[in-house]
Amino acid sequence: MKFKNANGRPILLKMVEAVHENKQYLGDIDGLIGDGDHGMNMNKGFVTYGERLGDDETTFTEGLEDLGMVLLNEIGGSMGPIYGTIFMEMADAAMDEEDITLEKFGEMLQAGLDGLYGIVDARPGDKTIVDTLVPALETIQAASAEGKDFVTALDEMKDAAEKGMLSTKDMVAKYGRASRLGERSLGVQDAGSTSCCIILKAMADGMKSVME
Amino acid sequence: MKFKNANGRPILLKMVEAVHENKQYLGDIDGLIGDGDHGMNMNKGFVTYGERLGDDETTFTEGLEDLGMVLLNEIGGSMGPIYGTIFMEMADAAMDEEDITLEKFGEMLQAGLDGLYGIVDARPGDKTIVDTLVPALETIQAASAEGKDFVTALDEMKDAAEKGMLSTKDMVAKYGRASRLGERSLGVQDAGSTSCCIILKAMADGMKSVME
Amino acid sequence: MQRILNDPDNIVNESTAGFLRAHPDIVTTTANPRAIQSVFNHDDRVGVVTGGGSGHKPAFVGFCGENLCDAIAIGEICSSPTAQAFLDAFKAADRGKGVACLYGNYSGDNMNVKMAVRMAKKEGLTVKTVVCNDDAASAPPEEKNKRRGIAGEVIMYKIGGAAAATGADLDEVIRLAQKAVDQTRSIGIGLTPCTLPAVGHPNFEIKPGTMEVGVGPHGEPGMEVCELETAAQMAERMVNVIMGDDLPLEAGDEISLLVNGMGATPLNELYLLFDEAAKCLEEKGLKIYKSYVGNFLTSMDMMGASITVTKLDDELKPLLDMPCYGMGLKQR
Amino acid sequence: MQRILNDPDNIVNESTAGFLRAHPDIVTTTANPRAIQSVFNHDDRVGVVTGGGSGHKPAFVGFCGENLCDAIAIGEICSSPTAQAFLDAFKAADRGKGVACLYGNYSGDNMNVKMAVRMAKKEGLTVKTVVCNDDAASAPPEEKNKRRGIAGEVIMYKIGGAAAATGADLDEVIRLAQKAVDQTRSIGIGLTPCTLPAVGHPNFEIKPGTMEVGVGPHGEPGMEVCELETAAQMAERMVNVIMGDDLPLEAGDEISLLVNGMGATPLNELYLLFDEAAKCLEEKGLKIYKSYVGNFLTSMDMMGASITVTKLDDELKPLLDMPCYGMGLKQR
Ligand SMILES: Nc1ncnc2c1ncn2[C@@H]1O[C@H](COP(=O)(O)OP(=O)(O)O)[C@@H](O)[C@H]1O
Ligand SMILES: Nc1ncnc2c1ncn2[C@@H]1O[C@H](COP(=O)(O)OP(=O)(O)O)[C@@H](O)[C@H]1O
Ligand SMILES: [Mg+2]
Ligand SMILES: [Mg+2]
Ligand SMILES: [Mg+2]
Ligand SMILES: [Mg+2]
Repeated sequence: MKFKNANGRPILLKMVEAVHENKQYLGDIDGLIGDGDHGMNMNKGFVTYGERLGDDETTFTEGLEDLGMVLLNEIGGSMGPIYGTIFMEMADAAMDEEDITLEKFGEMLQAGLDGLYGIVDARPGDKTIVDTLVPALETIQAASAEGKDFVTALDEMKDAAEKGMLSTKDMVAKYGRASRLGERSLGVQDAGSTSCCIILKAMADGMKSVME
Repeated sequence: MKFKNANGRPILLKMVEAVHENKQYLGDIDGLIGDGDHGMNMNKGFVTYGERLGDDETTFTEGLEDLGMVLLNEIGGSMGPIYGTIFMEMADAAMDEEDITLEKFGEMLQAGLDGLYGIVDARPGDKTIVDTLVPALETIQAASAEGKDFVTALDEMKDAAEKGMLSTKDMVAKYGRASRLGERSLGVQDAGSTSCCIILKAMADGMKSVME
Repeated sequence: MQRILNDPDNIVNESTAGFLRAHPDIVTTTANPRAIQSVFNHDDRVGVVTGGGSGHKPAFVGFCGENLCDAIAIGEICSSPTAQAFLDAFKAADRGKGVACLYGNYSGDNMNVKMAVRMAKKEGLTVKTVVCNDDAASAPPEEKNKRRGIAGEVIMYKIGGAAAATGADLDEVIRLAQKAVDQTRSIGIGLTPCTLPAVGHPNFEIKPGTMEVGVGPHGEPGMEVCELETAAQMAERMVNVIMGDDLPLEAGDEISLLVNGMGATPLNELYLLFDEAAKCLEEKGLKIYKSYVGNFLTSMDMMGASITVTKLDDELKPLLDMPCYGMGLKQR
Repeated sequence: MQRILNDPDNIVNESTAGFLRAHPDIVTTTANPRAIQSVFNHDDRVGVVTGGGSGHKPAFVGFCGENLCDAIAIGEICSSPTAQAFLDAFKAADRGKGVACLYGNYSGDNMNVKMAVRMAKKEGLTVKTVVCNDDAASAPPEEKNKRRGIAGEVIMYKIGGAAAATGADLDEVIRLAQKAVDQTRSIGIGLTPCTLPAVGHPNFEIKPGTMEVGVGPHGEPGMEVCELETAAQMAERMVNVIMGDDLPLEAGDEISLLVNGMGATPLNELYLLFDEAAKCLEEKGLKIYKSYVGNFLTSMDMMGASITVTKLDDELKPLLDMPCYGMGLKQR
């Protein structure tokens, strides 16, 4: 199983939609232990990308590259470079591919995580995006190694991302605003890990919709 | 009846004591519709005068002149020039007198009020010092015209000052901080009229103690 | 009260000490601890003096400096300086050419200045005064003598100080400072009250969700209390009061626009208000020749801002343009 | 929330517009609305750039000016500028002699600057960076790379801008700005939280009656929360942290002392704190060569203050003394 890189548009649109629909929710979660702007920040970047895309077609990798550039150049803060880097590195890892296979997708996620690790100090357990991204990546890699089919792997990734996201509830924030609260950040889910889960799930659903 | 101008010390000391004892009270009253500093302002001036006087003797008029100068030169604000002017004008009106008679005291108070009117726009009914000073002055002048004795006149003045002070409860403040409150200043006694009453009563008691 | 204090009754002495220590290149002491003077000695100039209660920093000590005021009388928090402090400031500023005392219209200051001028006269010193009454919100034009002086005082000091720097004589300095006042209108909007350190709780009330149009720097009552508006609406409202006052302002007129923060309003918001006010004024055809934005005459921790419009002409423009150097106003 | 606003999400655009309109003698636009540049074109100098989130005015735009920074990247409220904004600021500042990017140590700024430097390199532009980490309260000396940049950034801009003005090359400007950072220690005390306009309620909590020692400009956690102290005690506590850090400060050393207000603390109180801190430092034999008191790097309506001590020498002193002209720092 695989999908055509050329069929990127529905995947990117799903991601834009998902962020847009969850703007309020992400803001509310960030409000509990952060400053409440995560939904606004993410929405601004994703919607801007969606508007720029307009009615155009795009490959999946071009789309990730463009989305990453928009985030990097328009939303600033930490989210711009963090998601910008993840998406741009994912794109780089498969830019010339005609088809995206499960194995390739695993490489893309790995590149995204490597890029992220290049710019942030956060690691698993620090209550950030990393806690969603790492289990998602590991699940894809394991499924790929075990020869599972792409759709099954994506469904498993969605579950893993969700578990990862939920696991941040039991963590103490070490980076970002929430780190101010120390132990008091326990019990609340991390906003960045939530947006990351929402984005990965939308990406998976988009990929499934063009799977061949 | 009269008293020797040379016997000023006990009179001035009574005034200093009275203000000092009522520091808190004056502050509290000012706090209701003003900024709560009237006790502090007045106490600072009067106590400074008391310290400067030390163990020295003073005539009543010299004492008033010196007290007025201290207020004018040390406490600033409105109280410095207002009480400074009242006391200095009172002193001027009897500076060369050996004895202070009831008539003379009436002239002194009139001079004090005239001086005050030269620097403030407030008139009776505006919820200020004027509302204590005017009835006190009128009572002394009436007693003098009617040939009453000095001590009786002073007792009547004390009552008149108190009535004047209490009458400010039913007035709406037009000057000073309390004017901000408009109608809401109704029901509360004016701080300046209160200090004026306390000072006039102490002055009267002091004068009675040296009356011949 | 979350503030940086030792003894609230000693705050004026302590902060004056800090001010003198921080700016020895601009200010120095006089014999009176409640009067300071600038270090710039220009022997051939009229002396310029101001003064007022403390708690309005940079006013008034921040306007002591080169081509600004030569000496400042310092009062207690929100309380006029003593007559003696004014007198000592006059003496420090006097270079034998007389002194222009430029101050704001508050009853305490009026009384103390009046007494100080009388005392100065006895000592052979000529002092003339200009009373700033730029606050268009504090009384109708017919009762201009009741109007408070607010941030327009900064323009008065700037013009008066510059006039003295040109070598003008006392009458000319007074004429020009008075002209600056006559050509200036201000209005403020208060958003929160302020807290006097010695009192410890807010001095008066401004209900959240409301704003007080025309509030004075000590919480003196304004024109009206209304619901909190957007910056654009506030600007329009303030510009309308100024344009509706008795100072003729017509399309093509050149003005200066000063936006003053009351102390605790973030600078971002002052720039935002400045932008809105400037747009309103330009829509009416006025030309903004010079702009000032910042905290000039504050009320401790009060939130809110005022705008000040001065109608300029060929006489005032070079005076406004003249370089100056005080802690509260530096211009080159 | 009692503030002067239109659309809270548009405050940065609006207040930047006001800033540009108010100070055409100092700053002007670039092609990117989130980067501004100074009007002073010195073709033979290294370009100096900074940038950061908004809500800290005068920082960062106020330090754009003559002998200060040449261009500034502007972020959203309390959020780093984009890499693109930094890149466009680099381009505006570059005169063919390279660009020194002097900024504060926050993770967002680090990431965006890093990306911008990479992008600049691709376009053939040389950019070197200095990261200010003066906040001694934000991590122990062994973990200096974790320390925040706070008001010491002002000293870094001053020295970096002055170094560029002497005609020094990029490496020399970087060396001197880095030296300024290395010789500088700061610590702040927070008394109240601040409110982000788009959020509408305080961002974090500081209980009345307590103070947070070492709080960051966005409410980052400090060293400890303790009971509110007198100004003298606060000053002593802050001086002790600075003197106890790894920068050797000995009797006879010359220093600059900067007291920075966090936004809503009355200026009176900053001078009072300055006086207390100066006394503490002088008791330890240090000589205060230069003083700065005011609001330089604020956190909107936060109350509190920080002190910044820089150890000077014959290389830094003339650079600190050099005249400069920006909205947030004017010196002659
Ligand atoms: N230094 C960091 N490293 C990794 N993730 C971070 C870091 N700082 C913040 N995050 C992530 O960003 C999320 C908050 O993003 P957002 O609210 O958009 O930005 P901000 O914290 O500037 O308001 C946090 O929930 C966390 O997952
Ligand atoms: N303009 C004025 N004319 C007459 N009396 C005044 C005026 N202003 C204030 N007062 C009097 O002063 C009193 C308040 O004095 P005080 O509290 O010492 O000064 P402040 O009002 O400056 O705090 C008022 O109660 C009133 O009687
Ligand atoms: Mg944020
Ligand atoms: Mg956030
Ligand atoms: Mg008072
Ligand atoms: Mg009072």
